[in-house]
Amino acid sequence: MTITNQTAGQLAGMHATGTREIQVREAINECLRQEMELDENVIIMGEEIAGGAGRQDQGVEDAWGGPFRTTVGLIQQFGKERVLDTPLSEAAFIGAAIGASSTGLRAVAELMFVDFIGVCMDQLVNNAAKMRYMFGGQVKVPFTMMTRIGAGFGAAAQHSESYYSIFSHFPGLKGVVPSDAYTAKGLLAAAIRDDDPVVYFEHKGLYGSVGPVPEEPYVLPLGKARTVREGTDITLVGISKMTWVCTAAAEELAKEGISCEVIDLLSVSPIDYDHINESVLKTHRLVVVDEDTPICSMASEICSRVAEEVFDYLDAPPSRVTAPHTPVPYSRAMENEYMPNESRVKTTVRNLMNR
Amino acid sequence: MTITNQTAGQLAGMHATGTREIQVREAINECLRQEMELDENVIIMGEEIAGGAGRQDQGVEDAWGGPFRTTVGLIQQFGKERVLDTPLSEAAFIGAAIGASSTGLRAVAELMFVDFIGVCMDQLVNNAAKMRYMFGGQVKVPFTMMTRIGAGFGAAAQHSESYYSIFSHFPGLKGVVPSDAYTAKGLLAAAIRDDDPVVYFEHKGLYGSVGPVPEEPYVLPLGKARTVREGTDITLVGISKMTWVCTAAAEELAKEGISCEVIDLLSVSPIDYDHINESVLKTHRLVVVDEDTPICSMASEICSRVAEEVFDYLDAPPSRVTAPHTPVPYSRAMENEYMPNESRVKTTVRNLMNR
Amino acid sequence: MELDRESILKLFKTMATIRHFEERGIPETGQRGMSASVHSSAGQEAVATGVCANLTNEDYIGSTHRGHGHCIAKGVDPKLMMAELFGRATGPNKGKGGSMHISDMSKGMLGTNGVVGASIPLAVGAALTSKVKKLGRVAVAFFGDGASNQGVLHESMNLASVWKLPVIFCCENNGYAMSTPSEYALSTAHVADRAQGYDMPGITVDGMDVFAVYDAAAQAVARARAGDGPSLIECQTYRFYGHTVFDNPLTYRSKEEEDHWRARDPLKLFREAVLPQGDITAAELDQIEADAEALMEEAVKFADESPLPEPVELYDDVYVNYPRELLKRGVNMAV
Amino acid sequence: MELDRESILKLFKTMATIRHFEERGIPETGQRGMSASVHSSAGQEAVATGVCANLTNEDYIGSTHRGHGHCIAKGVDPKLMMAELFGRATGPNKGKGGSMHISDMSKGMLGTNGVVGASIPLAVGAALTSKVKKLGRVAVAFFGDGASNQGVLHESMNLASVWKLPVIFCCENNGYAMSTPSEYALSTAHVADRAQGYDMPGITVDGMDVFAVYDAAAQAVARARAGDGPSLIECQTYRFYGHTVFDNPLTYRSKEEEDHWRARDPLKLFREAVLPQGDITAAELDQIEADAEALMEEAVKFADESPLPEPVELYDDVYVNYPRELLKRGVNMAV
Ligand SMILES: Cc1ncc(C[n+]2csc(CCOP(=O)(O)OP(=O)(O)O)c2C)c(N)n1
Ligand SMILES: Cc1ncc(C[n+]2csc(CCOP(=O)(O)OP(=O)(O)O)c2C)c(N)n1
Ligand SMILES: [Mg+2]
Ligand SMILES: [Mg+2]
Repeated sequence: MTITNQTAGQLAGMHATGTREIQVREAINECLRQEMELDENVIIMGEEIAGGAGRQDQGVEDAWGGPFRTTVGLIQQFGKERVLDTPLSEAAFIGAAIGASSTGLRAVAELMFVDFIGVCMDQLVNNAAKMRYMFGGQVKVPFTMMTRIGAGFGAAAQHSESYYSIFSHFPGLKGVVPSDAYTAKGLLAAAIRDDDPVVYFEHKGLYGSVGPVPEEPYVLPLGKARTVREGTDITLVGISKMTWVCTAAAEELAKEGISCEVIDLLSVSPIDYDHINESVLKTHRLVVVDEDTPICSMASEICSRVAEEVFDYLDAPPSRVTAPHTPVPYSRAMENEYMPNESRVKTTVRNLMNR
Repeated sequence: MTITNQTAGQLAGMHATGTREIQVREAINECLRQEMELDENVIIMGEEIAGGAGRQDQGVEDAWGGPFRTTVGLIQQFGKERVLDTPLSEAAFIGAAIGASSTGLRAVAELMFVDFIGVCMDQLVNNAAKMRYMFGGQVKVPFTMMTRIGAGFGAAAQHSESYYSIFSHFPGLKGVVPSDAYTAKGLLAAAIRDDDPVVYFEHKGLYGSVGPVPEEPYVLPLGKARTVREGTDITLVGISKMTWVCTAAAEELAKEGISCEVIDLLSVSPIDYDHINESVLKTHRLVVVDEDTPICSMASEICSRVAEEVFDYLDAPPSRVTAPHTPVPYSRAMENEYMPNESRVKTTVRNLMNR
Repeated sequence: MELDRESILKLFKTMATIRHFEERGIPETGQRGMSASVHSSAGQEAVATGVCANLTNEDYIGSTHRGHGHCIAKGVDPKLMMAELFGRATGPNKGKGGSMHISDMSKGMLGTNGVVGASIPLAVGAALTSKVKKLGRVAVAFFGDGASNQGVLHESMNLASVWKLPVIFCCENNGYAMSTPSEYALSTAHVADRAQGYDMPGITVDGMDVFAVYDAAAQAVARARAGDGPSLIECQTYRFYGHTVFDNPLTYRSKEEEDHWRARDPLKLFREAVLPQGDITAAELDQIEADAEALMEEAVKFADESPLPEPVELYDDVYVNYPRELLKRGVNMAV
Repeated sequence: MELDRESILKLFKTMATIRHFEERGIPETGQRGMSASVHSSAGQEAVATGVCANLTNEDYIGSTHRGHGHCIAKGVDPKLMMAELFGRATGPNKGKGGSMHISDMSKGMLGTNGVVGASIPLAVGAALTSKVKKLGRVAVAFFGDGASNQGVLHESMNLASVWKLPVIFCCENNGYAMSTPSEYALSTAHVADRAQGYDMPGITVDGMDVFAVYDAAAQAVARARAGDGPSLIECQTYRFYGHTVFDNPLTYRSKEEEDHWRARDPLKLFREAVLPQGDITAAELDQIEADAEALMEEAVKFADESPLPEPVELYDDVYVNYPRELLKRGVNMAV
C-alpha cells in the first residue's frame, strides 16, 4: 500500500466534505484563525507573529506574519490586542502567556526554534507544568507553546534540534508532533482547546507539504497515535517528519517481501503505548525512528516500554534509528548522514528480520 | 553480604593508607580544597559559596560556605579572586564560568538546586555542550557544574527534582551521580580535571552519610559504574541515593533466597552500558531504580539499551522502579509514597522472579 | 493619605496577623518536621500590607518563597495556610504545595513561588488578561533584592512597559539574598533607579512604614488602572530572622544592624505614628494583636485536626482530566 | 583621535573587507545551497572595525548571528571564513559551525552565536579569566538591539559591574530585530541609558562613523584595562539588507529610511571625513577596495577547491577524547 497524503488523511478519519489540498503552513494558519474566531479568549504572541503588519498605520504594506508565515493575516483580522509581537524576551513573554492562561485567557505563544528553550524553560517547567499540581487543582493552564524542530537545512547546532523528549519528561506538560496538514490543523485545535499546557512541535521540513484538510474546524485527540500503513512483520514508529521516512522505507521493503506497519506517533505526551503495543503484538518487532539524539530519548522511552509491556511477544530487540549522540553539524556532507533516512531504516529492518 | 560503606569503598578499589571516615559533605569540601591547591586555574563560584565569610573584613565571624556547607573555608584559603559569591543570576554566572573555562581557567559553578536549571539551561546546552563541536575542536571547556538533586524533605515541586536525564540527553555534556563519600570525592576530582563540561549531582539526602575516604587526592574514572553487591538472580541498577535503597532491598531479598546484584551507576553520561550488560548476562533480569520521573528517563534509557543489546539473555521484562509521572508533592503523606523505596523494589523483584 | 479609621486599623490587623502567623506558624511547622523550605516574612509586614490595601479581591499578585505576608494581605485565610504548612488536605493547595506554593485563585493570589523571580512574568500575564479582557484589574509582582538580578525581571519590566500593562513591580529590598548583601550583589544603590531604563516611574520608599508603602502603591495602582502602564516600587525593609530557620543570621550580619532595624519594627512604627494622633488607642491595637494571636491558636488546632491527604491523591491535579493509572504506569508504585 | 595614517587606512581596509565579504560571500553561499542562516552585516562595518581596532590579538570578543564583521575585524582570515560558509573542511570550524558559529580561538574570537544574547556571558567569562590570571586582556560582548531585551544581558551587566571585569558591552542598534523595530520592542530610547542602573558608563554613538566608534571604544577599553570595570556602548547603525536573504526588508521598513541610511554608508562617511584632509587619496582607497574584492575572488576559489569534511568526522569534537563507536552505539548509523 502506498501512503499518499490522501490515504493518511483517510486513515485518520478524514471529513468527507469541504476538503481541499493545502500546505501544513496554511493548515496551521487556518486553525489559528478559526480558533480565534470561535473563542475570543484565544490570543497569540511571539517574535514576528505580526511582523511588519503590526505597523500598517506606518505605511508598511505586507508582513512576515510569523518567521515561517504561519500567522500571516491574523493581526489584520484580530488586531493588536490579540495578536502580539513581542520583544526578544522569551522568559518574559512565555511566562506572561502562562500567567494569562491561568487567569482567563487561552494564550498561544511561539518559541521560534525549540533550540532556544534554555532561555525560558523555567517558566514552562516550574510554572506551566506544575502550577495546577502545586495549587492542588485550583487552576487550569490552557496554554499552548508552538515551536519548531528539525534538521536538514544547514542551520547547524543551534537551529536544528528536535528536543521533544525533554518536554515529555516533565509531568504536567503535553506535547504533539503533527506530521501532515491534516494533523497539523486538528492537533493545533486540540492543543489550544485543551485545558492543560501543550507544546506543539512544527517540523521545518513539513511546512510546504500539501494534504487534504477539511475547511471546518475539527479536533484530533491528544495522546493518540495513528497507523498510517498496515503491516505484519515489523512495527515502525515515526515521529513527525520521520513518519514519512518510515513509509518510504516500508514501501521499498515491501518489494523485498517485508511487511512494515507504520505508526505515526503524533503525541509525545501522553504517549499512546497501547497503540504501539497492539501493533507489536501482531508484528513482534519494533523500530523507533526518531530525529532526536538517542540518550533518554523518545526512542529510549518507547523501546523500554514495549520491552517491558509486551516482552513475551518480542522476536527481536526493540531498536532505534536516531541521530547519533552529537550536536547537529553544519556541512551537508555530515548533516546528511546525521539524520535518520530511508536507507538506515531499511538496513535496520533487514537486520532485524534476518536475526 | 551486607554492604557497608567500608565494603563499598573496597569494591571501588579503596586506597590502603590515610583513610578516615568522613561525611559526603566533608569529602566534597576536601576535594575542592585539594583541587584548588593542585591547580591554580581552578576557581569556584555560586550563590553563598563564600557566604558571610566573604565579608570577614566587615567583622563577619563565621560563614555559610555554601548552602550545604560544602565550600566552607575555601574563601579563607584561596581568597576572593578564586572563590566568588555571585548575584542571583544563574544564566550570567554559569555562562561566565563556561566562558572562563574556554579561555584558560577550570571553573566550577554551583547551581543551588537542579530544579532551577530552566533559568540558565541555554548556557549549558548551547554553549558548554556544543562549543567544542561547533568550533571544530578548537576549544576545550573544562567546566564543572555542581548541583543538587533529591526528594524526601518536604520541599515540594520546585526543590526536590532529580533531573539528570535531561542532561544526559544533550551530547557534549558529561554527568556523575556519586553515592557516598568515597565516590563524592573521587568523581568530583574527575569532573574538575576532565577537559569536557561535567555536571556533578549531589543528593541532598547523602550529605551526612559517612564513609572511608583517602586523605590524598584521587580520581575515579568518569563513565564507569561499579558493582556494590554481587548476586546471580537479578540486576538492580541504582542511581545516587537509590543505590542504597537497592542494597537494603537486596539484603532482605537474600533472606528469601533471591540473590540480587546491585550496580551503582555513578555516571549518567557516559553510561556504562557494558557493565550493566555484563551483569544481566549473568542474572538475566533487570530493575532500574531511579528517583526521577519515568518518561524519557535514565530508567527508560537503561532498560531500552539492555533490551536491545542483551535481548536474547533476558528472562523477564527490563523493569523500573521510579517516581510516578507527577511533580513532587509537599505533604509527607504523599511524598513518602512518591519516592522509590525498599518495599517497592522488593515487590518488583519478587514479581519478576515469579513470572 | 486619606485613610479612614477603619482602614487604618485594618492595616494594623493585617500586619499583626502576618507577624503572629510567622512567629507561631513557623516553629509549629518545624515541630511537625516540615520546615525544610519555610521563610519568615516577619519584619516585612508593612510591604505586603501597604501594597495589598490598595487592591481588590479581583486584582492579582504574584509572590515569592517568602510569601506568607503577601497571602494574608491578599485575603488568604491563615487557618487554611497553616493547614497547608502542616501538609494537610484542608490547605488551599490540598497539602500539595506547602509554604512555597500557597495560592488562592479565588483571591487573585497566583502563588508563592520557590524559584526566585519566576512569579514575575505570571503577574505580567495576569495584567495582560486584565487588559485584553478589559477587566480593570491590576497585578502586583513581589520580588526580593536578590531577584532584582534575575534576567526575567528585566525582560518582564521591558515587556510590561512596551505593552503598557497594569502591573506594579514591587521589590522588597531586605538587604540580603540568603547571606549575600544587596550592596554586594546589586550594582546600583537603588533597585528603583533601574525603572528609568524601562520608561516607568521608580521610587524607593521606607518599607517599614506602612503608610509610606500604602501611598506609593496607591499612586502606582492608580497609574495602572488609568491605563498608563507599569511602575516600580522598591521598599527598604528587613527580615527579622534568618533566611530559613536553619541559618544564624549573625554569621553574616551584625547585631547592631539587627537592632537598628528591630527598632524600626513596622508594628512599632505604626503605633508611634498613629497613637499620638489620639484617634486610635493602644488598647485597641493590643486587642488586635491579641486577636491575631488567638487566631493562630485556632489555626494550629484547625491544621492539626485536619486530615492528611490520602497517598493516592498524589496522582491528582497533574492534568485536568487524567487517569491515575497512566501516571503510574510501569513504575511499580505501592499506592 | 590620534590615529596615524597607517591605522586610518587599516580601518578602511577592514571595513572594505567586511563589505566585500558580505556582498560576495553571501550570494555565493546561497548558490551552494547553504544560506539557511547567514546574516549580512553590510552597513554595520564601522562598529566591528572601530571597536576591534582597539584590541590586540590576545583580547577576546563574543559575537552574534550577524558576526562576519566581528570575525574579520578581529583578524580571522576571510578565506577560511568563506570555506566555513561553504561547509568545507578547511574552515576554522572544519565545516561543523557555519556562519553562525565561526570562531578562531587563536584570535580571541569566541564564536559567532546563533542564540541571541548567548555569547554575552562568554565574553564576561573571558574577562574573568583575564582578571583572575592577571593577563591584562579585555573582552567585548557584541549584541543587537533585540538582544538588549534578553535577560542574560541584564544579569551579565550586573555581574560584570559587581566583579569589576574588563568587559565592554557593545550594542549594535540597527533599528530592528528581524522585522521588529527597536522603537517598538525597547522601552527606552537609548539602550545606553540602562548603563546607569549598573553603575557603568553608557554612551550612544554614531555607528556609521568609524572614528566615533573608535573613540568611544578607546575610552571603554582604557577603563577596562585600568581595572575600572565595564562600559556600555550603543552604536546606532543599520543593516543594508534583510535579516537574512529570505526576507524583503521593504515589507517592514520604508524606502526613505533605507535611503537615509545608505547615504550614511560607513565607507562613504569615511571617505567624506578623510579625503578633504588631503593626507589620503581616493586612489588609495579605491585600491584598497579593489584588493578586498580580489581577496573575495580568491576566497571563493579557495573554498570551492577545499575538500568537504568526511561524513565520519561528524563524530569528532563532541568530547575531547571519545571513541566514535560510543557516539553511534545502537542508533544504526550508515557511516
Ligand atoms: C532561580 C533561583 N536561584 C536560587 C534560588 C535559591 N534561593 C532561594 S531564596 C534565595 C535568596 C532570595 O533573595 P531575595 O530575592 O532578596 O529574597 P529574600 O529571601 O530576601 O526575601 C535564593 C538564592 C532559587 N530559589 N531560585
Ligand atoms: C533566544 C533567541 N530568540 C530568538 C532568536 C531568533 N532570532 C535570530 S536573530 C533575531 C533578531 C535579533 O535582533 P538583534 O539582536 O537586533 O540583532 P540583528 O539581527 O539586528 O543584528 C531573532 C529574533 C534567537 N536566535 N535566539
Ligand atoms: Mg532579600
Ligand atoms: Mg537589530
